[in-house]
Amino acid sequence: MALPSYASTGQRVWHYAFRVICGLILFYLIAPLLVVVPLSFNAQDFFTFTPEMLRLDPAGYSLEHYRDFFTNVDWQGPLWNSLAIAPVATLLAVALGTLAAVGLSQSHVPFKRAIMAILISPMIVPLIISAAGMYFFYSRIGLQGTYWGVVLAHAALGIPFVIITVTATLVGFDKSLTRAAASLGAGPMRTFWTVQMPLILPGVISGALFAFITSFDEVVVVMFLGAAGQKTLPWQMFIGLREQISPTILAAATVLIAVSILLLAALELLRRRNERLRGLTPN
Amino acid sequence: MTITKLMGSAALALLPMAGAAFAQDASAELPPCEGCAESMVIMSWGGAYQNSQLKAYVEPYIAQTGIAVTWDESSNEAIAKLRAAQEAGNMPFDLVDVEGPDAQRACDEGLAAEIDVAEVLAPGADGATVEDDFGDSLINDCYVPQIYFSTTFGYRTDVAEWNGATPDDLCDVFDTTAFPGKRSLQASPKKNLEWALICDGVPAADVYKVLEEEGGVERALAKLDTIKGDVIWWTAGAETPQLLADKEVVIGSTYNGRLFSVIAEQGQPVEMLWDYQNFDFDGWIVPAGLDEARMNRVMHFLHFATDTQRLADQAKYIAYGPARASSQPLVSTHAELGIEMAPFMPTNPDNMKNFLVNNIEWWADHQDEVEATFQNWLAQ
Amino acid sequence: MADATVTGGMPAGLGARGAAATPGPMVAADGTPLKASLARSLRRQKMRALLLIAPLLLFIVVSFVLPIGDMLLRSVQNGIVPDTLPRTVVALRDDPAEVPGEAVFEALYADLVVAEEYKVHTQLGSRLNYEMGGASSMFRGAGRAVGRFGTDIYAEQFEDADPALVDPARWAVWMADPAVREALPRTADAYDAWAGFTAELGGDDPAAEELGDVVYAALYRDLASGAQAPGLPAVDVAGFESVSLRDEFIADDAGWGEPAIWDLLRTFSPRVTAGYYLNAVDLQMGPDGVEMRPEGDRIYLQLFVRTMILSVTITATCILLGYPVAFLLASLPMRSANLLMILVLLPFWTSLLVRTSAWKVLLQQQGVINDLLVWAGLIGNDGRLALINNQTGTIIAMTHILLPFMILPLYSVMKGIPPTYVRAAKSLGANDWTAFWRVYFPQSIPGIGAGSILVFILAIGYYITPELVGGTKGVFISNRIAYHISDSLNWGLAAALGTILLAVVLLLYWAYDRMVGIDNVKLGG
Amino acid sequence: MQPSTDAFVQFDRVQKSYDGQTLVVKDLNLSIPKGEFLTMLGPSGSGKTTCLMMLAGFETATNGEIRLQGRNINDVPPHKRGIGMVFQNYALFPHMSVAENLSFPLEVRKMGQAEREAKVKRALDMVQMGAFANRRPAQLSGGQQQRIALARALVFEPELVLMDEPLGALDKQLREHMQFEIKHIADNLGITVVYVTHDQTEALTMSDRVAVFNDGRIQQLAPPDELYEAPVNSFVAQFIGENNTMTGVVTAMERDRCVVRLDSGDEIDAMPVNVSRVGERTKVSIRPERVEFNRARFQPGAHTLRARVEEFIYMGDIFRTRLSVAGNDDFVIKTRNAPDQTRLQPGQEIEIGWLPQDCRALDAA
Repeated sequence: MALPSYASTGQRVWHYAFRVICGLILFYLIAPLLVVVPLSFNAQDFFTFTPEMLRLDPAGYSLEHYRDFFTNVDWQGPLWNSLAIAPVATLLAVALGTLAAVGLSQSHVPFKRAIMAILISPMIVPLIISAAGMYFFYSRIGLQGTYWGVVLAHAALGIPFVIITVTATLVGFDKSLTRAAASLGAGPMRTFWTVQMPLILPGVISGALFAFITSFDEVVVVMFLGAAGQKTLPWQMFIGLREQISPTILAAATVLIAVSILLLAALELLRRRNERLRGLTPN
Repeated sequence: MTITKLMGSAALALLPMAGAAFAQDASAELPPCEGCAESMVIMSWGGAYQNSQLKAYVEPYIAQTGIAVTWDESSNEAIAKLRAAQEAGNMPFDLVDVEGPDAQRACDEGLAAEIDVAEVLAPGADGATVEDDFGDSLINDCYVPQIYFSTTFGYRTDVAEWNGATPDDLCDVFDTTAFPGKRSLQASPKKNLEWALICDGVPAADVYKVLEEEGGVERALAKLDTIKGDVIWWTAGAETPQLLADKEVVIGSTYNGRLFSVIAEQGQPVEMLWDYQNFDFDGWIVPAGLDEARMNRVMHFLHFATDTQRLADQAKYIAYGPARASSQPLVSTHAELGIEMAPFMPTNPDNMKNFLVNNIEWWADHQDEVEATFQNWLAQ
Repeated sequence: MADATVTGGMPAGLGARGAAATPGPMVAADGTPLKASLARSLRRQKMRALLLIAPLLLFIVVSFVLPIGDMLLRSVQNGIVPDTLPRTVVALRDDPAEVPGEAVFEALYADLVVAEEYKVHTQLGSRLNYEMGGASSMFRGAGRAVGRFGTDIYAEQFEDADPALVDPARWAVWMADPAVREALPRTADAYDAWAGFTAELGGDDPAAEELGDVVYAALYRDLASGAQAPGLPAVDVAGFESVSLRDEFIADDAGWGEPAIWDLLRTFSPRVTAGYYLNAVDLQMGPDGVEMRPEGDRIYLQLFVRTMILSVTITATCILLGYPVAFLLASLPMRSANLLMILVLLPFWTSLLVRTSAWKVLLQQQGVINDLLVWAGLIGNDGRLALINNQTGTIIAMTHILLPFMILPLYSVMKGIPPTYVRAAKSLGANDWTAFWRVYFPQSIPGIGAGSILVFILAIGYYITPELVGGTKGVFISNRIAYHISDSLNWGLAAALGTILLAVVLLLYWAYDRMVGIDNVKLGG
Repeated sequence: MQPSTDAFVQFDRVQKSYDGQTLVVKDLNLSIPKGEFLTMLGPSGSGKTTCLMMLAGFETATNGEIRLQGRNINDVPPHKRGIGMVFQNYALFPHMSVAENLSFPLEVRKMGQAEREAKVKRALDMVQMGAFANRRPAQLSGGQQQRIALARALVFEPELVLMDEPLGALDKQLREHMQFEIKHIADNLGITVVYVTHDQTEALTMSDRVAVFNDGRIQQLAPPDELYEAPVNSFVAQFIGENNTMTGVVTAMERDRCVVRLDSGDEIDAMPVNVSRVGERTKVSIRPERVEFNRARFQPGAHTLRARVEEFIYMGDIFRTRLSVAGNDDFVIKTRNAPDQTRLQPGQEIEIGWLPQDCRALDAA
């Protein structure tokens, strides 16, 4: 993209205009996050930048909403609920998803395409439809309003991500490595744990992160399936936006952004590690 | 009918602790609850209202009994939640806070258990019987009223375009020439239709009669059509206060207690327009089919939470009138701000020059069809 | 197989039988046994693969596919009329009159007495109200009224005729006698229903409780039609004062005397109905077959169209904004591209609600964007733009939320276009634009296709964001589905709308699978 | 060198199909005696790798039996076969160090640590890689990785080692070097090796016997010299070494001699290899180095044909001359570069000759 020395004026103008346009689009992508963070330090109870804040007057800022977030039962309850639901749903999704992805990566799988389509469908079917269907069905079987109902639903929603990431890793996986392990005398279980698993681990972890964030960020299904005892953080935020309009949700939002950045960093590290390992595999 | 009586006594059979122990003076020590569940899930409205419940009697109750209370803020969707739970055969809620019409529906549909209030609730502190003390608010056999509230308007006091005029007539809401700017109204036919008819020239006493006539609802909607383009529709009570504070709207309807928060607690430049405030009740229903331990706990709690003093206490946190006559003399100042609550109470004579009372039975009967028509109108 | 002998002449090492050159017994020339033996040798592999997949497949089927199937069922299920009014439905079959006669009203009376006890008549009213405004209040009213109908006169007259006829204990004996039951079918049916709810709801012994009026009304009808019951005291009911239930119903609500409600009951008597689907596309079942709904009730086609238009608009905006960014990312060196990629991935990874709430703050009239525009002098303070609670709000916020889903597939396709093509074009004399448009752009179209379908699929089913920023004009069909589930409780219609939406999405999903392949979905870096 | 007669590995009527339509391996019968170095040679798609994979257990035979030391191993999973294997791309575990890679099969066999270390060291020393024990595979060059892969396949002392084109990824010089090294190690350890390659030089250099695969069958199984000198069909003749072919019809037939009339009309003598009767079409095959043009050197009884020189190529150790013979423009002869060797000029008319036994009449395919 470097501008060559023979570029005409028009090319130069376009070159920079293009970058400005891209800059604006990227700004559009990131702007909401830039607004939420400062506003979460608002000393007032409304979603507006006060004149004090704009003057950078310290009086306009406070940690009040963070205090509320970290002490109020209304927020701590949902936070803990989210932390109780997401990891279990993730674990379920990863365990079943990885197993199935390994199965799908084998050479002779009958109805592979159909199975794949079914396994990916929770990602494609609109959430409201999934939520409606689960709401009706789980009501019939007594799972509506229970912890396990929400966990099952979230696991189902997270599974496509696990399948996709793990399958992608397995596509790049050199099958002769498992054959080598077998030829050296390792049984299928041992081969899986000592050779295959360490190598597809980045894919598994990245699938797990996706599954986790899916559950941690999910609001539609949990609102239909959950009862008060399963109120999660996004649900509370939705209530915060709809019912209470309390700026504490901005503090919660900022905390969640921080979590996202951490997860993103983790994913990037994994990607690099994965690339290094891949690069190392001779081919 | 005999059946009803049979059922009434059947419900009571589930309440071994009802009766004698409860007929005592409410101010006495809370009697122990034998055979009671150790936790409760309460469905309510969230926000300032839920907070007033928490402060006035849930926290004191927890302090005395040590039980665990979980809140669910889905009273907006109470009927749907109850239906789903009933279908699932798994009732997660012990106590549900609903408005009058929903209570009527829940009772009609068998979603709510019938309660013999005279047995379960404490008599008034002034010795009045439960029936006398609650009076008209006892709208059906399932309902334990807590408060009456009104739905009314708040407006910003700093709208330049109004040139110093302030809306003091309900119909100013419909007058976008004199009072330009966005309005917020509830995305529900209730109250809006009544107001629209009044401003279309129908006497307040005839509103429900006209609504029931052929073309009555359409007439009200036609009146609403005149401001439809200027309306932001809300579904939660907190939206109008936020919209007013954000200057997104200049006038908006909401529950009077929410406006109290904006004006008194948040100090926003907002005033209230009380003309034709619309009264309604809010109170408890108990889901049908709870097991004995849970039912015992709920009844124990209701006895405590609806006595004269607790209901008066609730009014210290939010500007709603206690449903008991005996509580009203005890309402005084705001618990934290020390503000005199009376001027913010819907029952204050100054605020009651014109008012409507929500016709619960009419709405319970007609909500299905009117709601469908209204939502279709809204979606177009 | 004769040429199998080529190896036959070889000296050392070959198995002795190799020389015999007989073909393997299992393999016939037609190839069928070959398939069979192949299948056998593959069976274990297949079983192992399937065993690995089975737990998840089972899990998804139970936790996800069955619920969706359940929803499909609900969209046609209509058990509520025959379940709540079983006697009326049967009686109506024999009465073709526009407004049926006394027999149907008697059946309706018995049904409603029972339904009122179980408190299910209001649900039926709500259900029928979806089809005909006013049905709900008719059923609620009738439910309250059946207890006040003048049927109490029968009990008094029977008691006057013979006190034994109002003795519950004797009734219990009579009703256990098949001969009596056969002679008095209506009475037996009414007694069973009454005894059922007396025991079930009240927990009482029917043999010790005063009988309901509904039983005596049925007895009167049985006896009036000439039935002779062995064992019962003989009563001549000819002189009895009787009450017309038809008149009672019509007195309670004139609607019962009009054909509309009866048409409706006949239409919805079957257990399976297309009514919800008709409703979902603004049609209804009229007396003359399918017809459009009244003007004011037609909203779903409009909503589907709006959902489509908004989704297309959002997809187009995503292409417009996503293409330059993906192009820049694909053409920058790895290190800087990765850095910029974080700006794309960060919002992707940030809670949907966080982003939506941010847009609420940004877009309102006194919000940041309007403030900036006023400050920049682009608009006057009184001309602030309405950017939220309308379609603009929905488009801005949803484009933001879905943009990464466009950028990521575009980027991965563009990354795969070797720079040599554009260089070749330029070396052949193309200017920058021609080289891009004729050479680069066509190769990036698969990325646009993949991204578009993905964005469109996700957009068409969105719920949360339109709900929060869309006002009334910027909402999608999903919001309507949610409304019918949690507010209007019209679950059948919600299921029908959901099924139609699902069909659209599955069609797109199928197209996506054709075009890109499901397993080629890329997720981030 | 002479393998013992009892079969160590035996393929008995083995067939393999992937799709149920076509056979990739058609009726394979093969016995490999203990200690033999057997190479499966063939073009890609000829079924040789499939055979190796079936022996290793990674593919299942659609039909037939594979026996190891007389025991049917069809249903023995790969990890219980105890067969060492060197993979085409080495398949070294990238997340383990060299020592860990080598230690892996020993750990699997629950060997004690001291014993493991000793064996790993011995194996590494054997391939002269003792200094690299702690490296990761990615830190090694291709040749080094190849040695590690070999060491890993041998470290648990299998009696049978399979090698699937193990030298394919190496450059020519390294490849030639490794060929000798592998051969020596195999000889020293006395192990049985089944080696798959598509490189005929490699096959001829290393093997005790070579099985030439084509179209799912063994075309010829023989020691390298016999394969080269006496190919049994035209495929083998063409696949192994360079070869001149001319097509014609058998006109006379004796026990070990026949006459073939070429399509150009010339008649030549040939040795009948797989022609059986007069009138059959045949392809005669003559090795370029068996053709002589120096009359003085014609062997007694040599058959002669007229030829025109088309092209002369100097190749260092040999001269390669393209001739036009009996209508065939691609007839090549090779002559050793010696001081007295004639360098033919294009356009020159010469006479060429060969011994009838060097001219083999093969199938016309």
